[in-house]
Amino acid sequence: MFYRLSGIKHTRYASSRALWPVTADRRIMQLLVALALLAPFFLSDLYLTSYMLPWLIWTAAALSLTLLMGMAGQLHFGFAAVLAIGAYTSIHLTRAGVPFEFALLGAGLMSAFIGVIFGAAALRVKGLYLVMATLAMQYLVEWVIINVPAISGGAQATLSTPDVTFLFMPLQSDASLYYMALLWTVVVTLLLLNIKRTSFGRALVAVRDKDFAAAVIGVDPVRYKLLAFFAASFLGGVTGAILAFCYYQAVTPEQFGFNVSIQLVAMVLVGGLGSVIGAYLGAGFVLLLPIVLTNVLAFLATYEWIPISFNLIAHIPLMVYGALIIGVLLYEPLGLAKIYDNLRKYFVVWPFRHTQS
Amino acid sequence: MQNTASQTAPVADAGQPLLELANVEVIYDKVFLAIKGVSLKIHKGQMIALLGSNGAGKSTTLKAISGLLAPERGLVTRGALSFQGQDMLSLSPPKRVARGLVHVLEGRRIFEHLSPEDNLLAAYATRGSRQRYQELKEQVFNYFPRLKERARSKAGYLSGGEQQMLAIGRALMTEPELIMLDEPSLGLSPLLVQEIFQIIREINKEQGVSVLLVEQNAAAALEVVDYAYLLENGHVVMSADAAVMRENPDVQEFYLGGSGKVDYLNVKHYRRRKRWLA
Amino acid sequence: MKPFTRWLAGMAGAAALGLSGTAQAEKEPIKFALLQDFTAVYTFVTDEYHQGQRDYLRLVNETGGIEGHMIETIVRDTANEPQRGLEAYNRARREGAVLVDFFSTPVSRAAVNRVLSDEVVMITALHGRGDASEGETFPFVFPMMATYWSQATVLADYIDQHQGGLEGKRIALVHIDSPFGREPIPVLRDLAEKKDFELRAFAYPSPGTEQSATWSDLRRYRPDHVIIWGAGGGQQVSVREAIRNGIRQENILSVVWLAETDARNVGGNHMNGVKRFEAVGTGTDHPIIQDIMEHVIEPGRGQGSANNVGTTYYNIGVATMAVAVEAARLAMQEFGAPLTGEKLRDGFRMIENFDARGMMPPITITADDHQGGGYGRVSAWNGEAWEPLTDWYAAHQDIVWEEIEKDAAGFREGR
Amino acid sequence: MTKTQEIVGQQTVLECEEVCRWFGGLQALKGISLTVREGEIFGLVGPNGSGKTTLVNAVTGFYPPQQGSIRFLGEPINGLRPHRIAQKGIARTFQNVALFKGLSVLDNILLGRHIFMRPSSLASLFYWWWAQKEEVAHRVKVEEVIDLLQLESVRDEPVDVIPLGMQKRVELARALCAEPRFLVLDEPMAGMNQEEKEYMVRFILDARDAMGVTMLLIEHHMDVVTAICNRAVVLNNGEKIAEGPTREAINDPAVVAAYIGKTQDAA
Amino acid sequence: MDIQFLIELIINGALTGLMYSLVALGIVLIYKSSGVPNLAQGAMVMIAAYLIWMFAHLLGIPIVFAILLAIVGMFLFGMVTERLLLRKMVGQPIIMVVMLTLGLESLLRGLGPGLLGASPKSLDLGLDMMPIIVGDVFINREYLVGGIIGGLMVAGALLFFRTRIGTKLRAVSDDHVSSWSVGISVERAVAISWGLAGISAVAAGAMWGSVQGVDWTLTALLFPAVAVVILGGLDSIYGVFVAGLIVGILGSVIPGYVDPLVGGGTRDVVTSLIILLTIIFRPHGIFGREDIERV
Repeated sequence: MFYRLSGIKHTRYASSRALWPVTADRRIMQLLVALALLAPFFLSDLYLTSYMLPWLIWTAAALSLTLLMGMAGQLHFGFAAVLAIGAYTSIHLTRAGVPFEFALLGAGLMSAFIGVIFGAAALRVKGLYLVMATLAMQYLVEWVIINVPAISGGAQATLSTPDVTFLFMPLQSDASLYYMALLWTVVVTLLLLNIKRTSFGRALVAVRDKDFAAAVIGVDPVRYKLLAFFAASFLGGVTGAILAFCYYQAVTPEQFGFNVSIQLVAMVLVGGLGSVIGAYLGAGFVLLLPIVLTNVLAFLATYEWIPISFNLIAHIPLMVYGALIIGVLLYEPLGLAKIYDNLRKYFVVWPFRHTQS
Repeated sequence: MQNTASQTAPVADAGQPLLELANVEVIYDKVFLAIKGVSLKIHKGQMIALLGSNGAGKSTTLKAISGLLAPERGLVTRGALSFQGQDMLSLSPPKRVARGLVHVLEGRRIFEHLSPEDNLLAAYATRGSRQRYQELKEQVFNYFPRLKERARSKAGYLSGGEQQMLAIGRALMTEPELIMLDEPSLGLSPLLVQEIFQIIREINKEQGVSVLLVEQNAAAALEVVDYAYLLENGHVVMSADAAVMRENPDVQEFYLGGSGKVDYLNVKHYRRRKRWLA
Repeated sequence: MKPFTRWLAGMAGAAALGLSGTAQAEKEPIKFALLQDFTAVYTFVTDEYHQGQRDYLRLVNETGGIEGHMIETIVRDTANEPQRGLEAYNRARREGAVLVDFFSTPVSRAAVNRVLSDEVVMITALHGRGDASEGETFPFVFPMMATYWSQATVLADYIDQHQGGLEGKRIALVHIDSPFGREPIPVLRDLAEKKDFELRAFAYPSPGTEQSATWSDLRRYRPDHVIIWGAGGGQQVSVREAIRNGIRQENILSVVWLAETDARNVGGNHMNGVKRFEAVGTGTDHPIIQDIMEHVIEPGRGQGSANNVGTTYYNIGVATMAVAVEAARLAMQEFGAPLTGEKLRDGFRMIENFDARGMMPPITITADDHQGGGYGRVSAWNGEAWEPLTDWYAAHQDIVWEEIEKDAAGFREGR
Repeated sequence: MTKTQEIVGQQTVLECEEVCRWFGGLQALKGISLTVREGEIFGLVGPNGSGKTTLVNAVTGFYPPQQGSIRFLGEPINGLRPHRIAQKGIARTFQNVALFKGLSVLDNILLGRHIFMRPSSLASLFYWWWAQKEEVAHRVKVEEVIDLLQLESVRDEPVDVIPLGMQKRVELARALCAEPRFLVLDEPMAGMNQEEKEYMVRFILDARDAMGVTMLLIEHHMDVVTAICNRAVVLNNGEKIAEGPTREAINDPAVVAAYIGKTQDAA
Repeated sequence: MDIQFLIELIINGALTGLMYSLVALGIVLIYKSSGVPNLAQGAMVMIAAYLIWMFAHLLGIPIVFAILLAIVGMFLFGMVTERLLLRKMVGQPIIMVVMLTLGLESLLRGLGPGLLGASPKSLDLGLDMMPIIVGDVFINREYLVGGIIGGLMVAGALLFFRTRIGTKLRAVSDDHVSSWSVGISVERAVAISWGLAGISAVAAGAMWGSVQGVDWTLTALLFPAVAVVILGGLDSIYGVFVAGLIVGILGSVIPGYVDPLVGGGTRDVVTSLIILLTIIFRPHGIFGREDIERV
């Protein structure tokens, strides 16, 4: 097969820590990047704008949350609020005439600063209690947005995104929006992959696994918990801005509701907690599965192949979605990423059955 | 002290053993082979030690017997386990307890938020009579008077030694035929270890309860037990009467610390190989 | 790698084909996309509303379609989620839908920019942006029935005309705490100034299933009239609480979202006398409903339970499609097939005094006015049905249009 | 013995004075004073619940003493948060191995270098221009420690699958990588058999010799304590009941009664 | 200040709060025995209400028997859920378990409205709608009945945990493996607590279904119930009672005075703040146990 481990040896410390030490993995990555770059040329606008684009942006959001939940171990059930802060900040900034590039930065910073307030709860509690605390904060942020017309945009509570350019590229055509989202997602992906192999990421993991043990080697747990919230919220804020400008093009509070927070958590978990590839798989699963199911069922219903009421048909995706989340968690608690990994290992040792690690 | 074991030791090898493990193999997580064909026997009234270094598979063996592998994704994949002549592998842990087989877990694991008294009540059979419960409770308090003093405080606030006593007392509430103790000495001072081992020995003699003791502290264990198995790497590498075991030069060197005559300051980085691995 | 890519592309293509394939009729069908919320916030209405739409379209198809063109529906659940709505919209647009009805305020709002640039007609009857009545700014969006502002003015005017005048009165607006709930406030404020009455708004948190604190406060305000402004489960709670707190039924007036179900849920005869704004006539006594009964329900081709026929939301659904079909018919007559979004828009703008054979107020849609006049009437629950108390009429459209212009200007600025 | 005595200098590394600590109404430390001198291995023994770990936790900042003072190299450190104390040069291991389960052995040990590194998420973003050099530089030091403690064979293993004895060694390696002046070992030999104990002693002595670390050792294995500790303090019930050169302290009658028990030979 | 207004707010708030306790009780029962925070409890309340509606209105069974049937049904449902889903999650991180219950919530939200109809149904328990009037204070009769039932359920649960089986349940809540090792059938104990949670869901479903109608919005009761649970302590049944009162009263009194000032519905803001402040200042709640942790 195309995987070959033999012949890969490291004579320098740097190369032993490369992102994709296995040649085949590197090839696959190159292929995927190429496909992503060429997507606007072979994908119809439906698949580009309704599938690829939201998938990429939600992946970036899931990756931001992965940094927090997976690496730093801080649970966050209010991440949609972080996205919302970024989205609203960027829109208000661009409307005030700030260039889009700086508006993105501003969105990230605003989210980061408010996100750190979320993190304050993490200094007191963890686990389930943190879930509840962030959930409550999500509600508060939502309430403020809805109840302050200056933020939400008056009686209609809708704000359209102004036309902007990014590095002299006007963000109007489907392709330009797509490339913007792709660029951001790639940046976030690289950041996460690298964080995993540098001291910052190790410190996060240390605080996650045993904060007292982290302290005795000089890692300040308080600082790193807050840094995790800061960094993740920054990424989340920029992602929120990208979501607003590249996808929705008009923001309303409902786009960042509690259910979106849950969906983001589901992406991270179903994909595989802490896994970068898992964020991609999880985002695809959570975002696209209900859509695909709805379409398949509607297609079947068109021909009246399923003799049940439309009410029931409409509810089936909800059931299947719930059942699949349960299924993934029960079957493979480490998520889709683990399933992928098993598959990969199978090919790595093919034609033999057992793996070494 | 030195002689108590050999005096009470010989329970005849004849007759059906109380507990018998034949070639038991345990795999964790479907990949990690923890014990590789362990066989051992315990007769009624015997007190037996299972010795070995860390990761040798002692705790796994106990868990295989009591059925507590499942929470750690462990599975008995081969071998047989019979208790009083009956197959145990198909039974759930509570059913095994009902048959008279109880396991005192490593690290004590008492119900921290319950009082010691409720700890005892919780372990008592659901359908048992009120009177029998009182009797058993008194018996436990007899062995461990310290528990009686603190019967109503929160068990989590007991000291390590008291918690160990409570864990053993709690096990006694199930009216066991065989009690399995996983590292009762862990983290306890030498004085307490001696005290607890003495009480275990008393229980063994007075109640006729068989005891299977898993210990790191081989020296202390070999003083009280009748017979011992030595586990290494998931295999039984040696089994003998405690006295025989104590005299074995390899055991002395590797597990008893050469009668305390090691010159730690001049320990070397390599050692000669053990005979049983040769 | 190559065969794999080709396989992948093939699979994707096949999936796309499979999902988009629809039956071919002899004459090219007209496609309406009903991409609605069947599972989340709007479940209280979608079922019946959607049933009415489908039954009416079936009736049209059974009786020859529009100039021989059948109407095909593209139906999806959006669960009130914008991203699912947008996907469904993009797909429907690709399949050639000329009209889309999300029946969900968040999704419609998220889609406004797109339908404007894609030139697809979006109908937003009784939901979405009220300022979309301004046809110049929103050429492809058609509220086509009274906006919430118009509803508020009609209700206030009813009090003014039939319940002893507004002057000096205390009017309480009890509303759900959301943009929708707050929508009537500016219009009522203007009216309060003009008509010299006192207005106080009471908000309760969504979804409005528990409102007791709000009503304890309200009772002490001693209002002469209470206007309740919510939707779904919160409405019947509001009615119950109002009655419990001693507000007489005839002094309770509601936004359009109060229906037979709510009367049932309030129970007994408690709701008798409660009034509501009505945009479309209720019951089966309308010729158009009779036709549906005859051609669709009796042959067993109805979409859902026959019991729903003639309910408030069913009839609203029928009315929306009646207007849409009328617009399509006009467009086809004027411009001929194939129907495009642009032609359909112009068709809508040709609608003049259309009243769905008496079931709804005669509406006239022009290039400027996509609301159709803002007509409605007030009806009261009599224990069994909604009984109209007035004729179709519109009130204080000047104030309404002020609001429409203001918000439409806001939209042009990006709000 | 001669060899160790040479190493002990006269400088005081750690000085505790009348350290008190209450938990609720319970006084866990009742005014403990002790002094650890440079280069020595200082034994801290006593029965369970006698306050050994509490004292160590006071020194390392987890439960700052409510009364009394703790000075490290002459500088007061009570009240400092644990990571600050760590940055000052005190490292420790834990009774129950406290490794980071999500990381490999190598990453665990690399974390020991944390106080010398400049972690930043921006550095991660620009890994190739920024972080890589740092990683490689510290890797060199880490490999030295790996060599010293003979951990090459498990370097890339996930830390939770290696045997406990190895885990304890990894923990020691992690502590040593911080190049501490003072190292607290909390029961490094708990749950070990004779063979593993001997290995551990060897590594402790090697580490002391190679890196010149002063150590505080909590241990129940009296044979080890008497063999390698220069001096010892015995705690019971939060009080100091004996102090002095190890053998003397342990053979103190009060100690025998409270802790060692009559039947066991202390040596 | 109008003192009667305050009294009315307090009384109706307290009763509402006790009705929240009905939902919260299920969460506590399950958490206590298995450490699972069941975020699907709101959905279970919804399913219970749908069941009662189905029996009473679809099949025409008298309401009392309909409720009894629903109790049997939900008890079984709880046991089966535990058996099929949660039992396999033993030992997984809490976040996985939380997600699982959220998946279950989604499943149930599809199941109930999908099979029985999404539009709101009315559930008539035969309670008089008109309030009890004392002076100028109006007391909501439905809330009064619901509050009393809430109080009774909590009292019943408290008594249950003093029995021998209750002691075993408490033991299970402490340590599963250890309970196993001394012969307590953890599975049965956890299954029983799920069954009991099912029963409390029926009580909640009946009361709330009667108040607000039966549809998916019943799942939204989870939010105030979570506030009750957090404030009272996740494993304290007594806490359910006291925190129910507090959440109810604060959620009524504060909005009663603040809403007119800010022009918005602040009740859920109060609820959020209760959750947040509890977690920051007393994470284990008023009565929850502080875990004994040692470094």
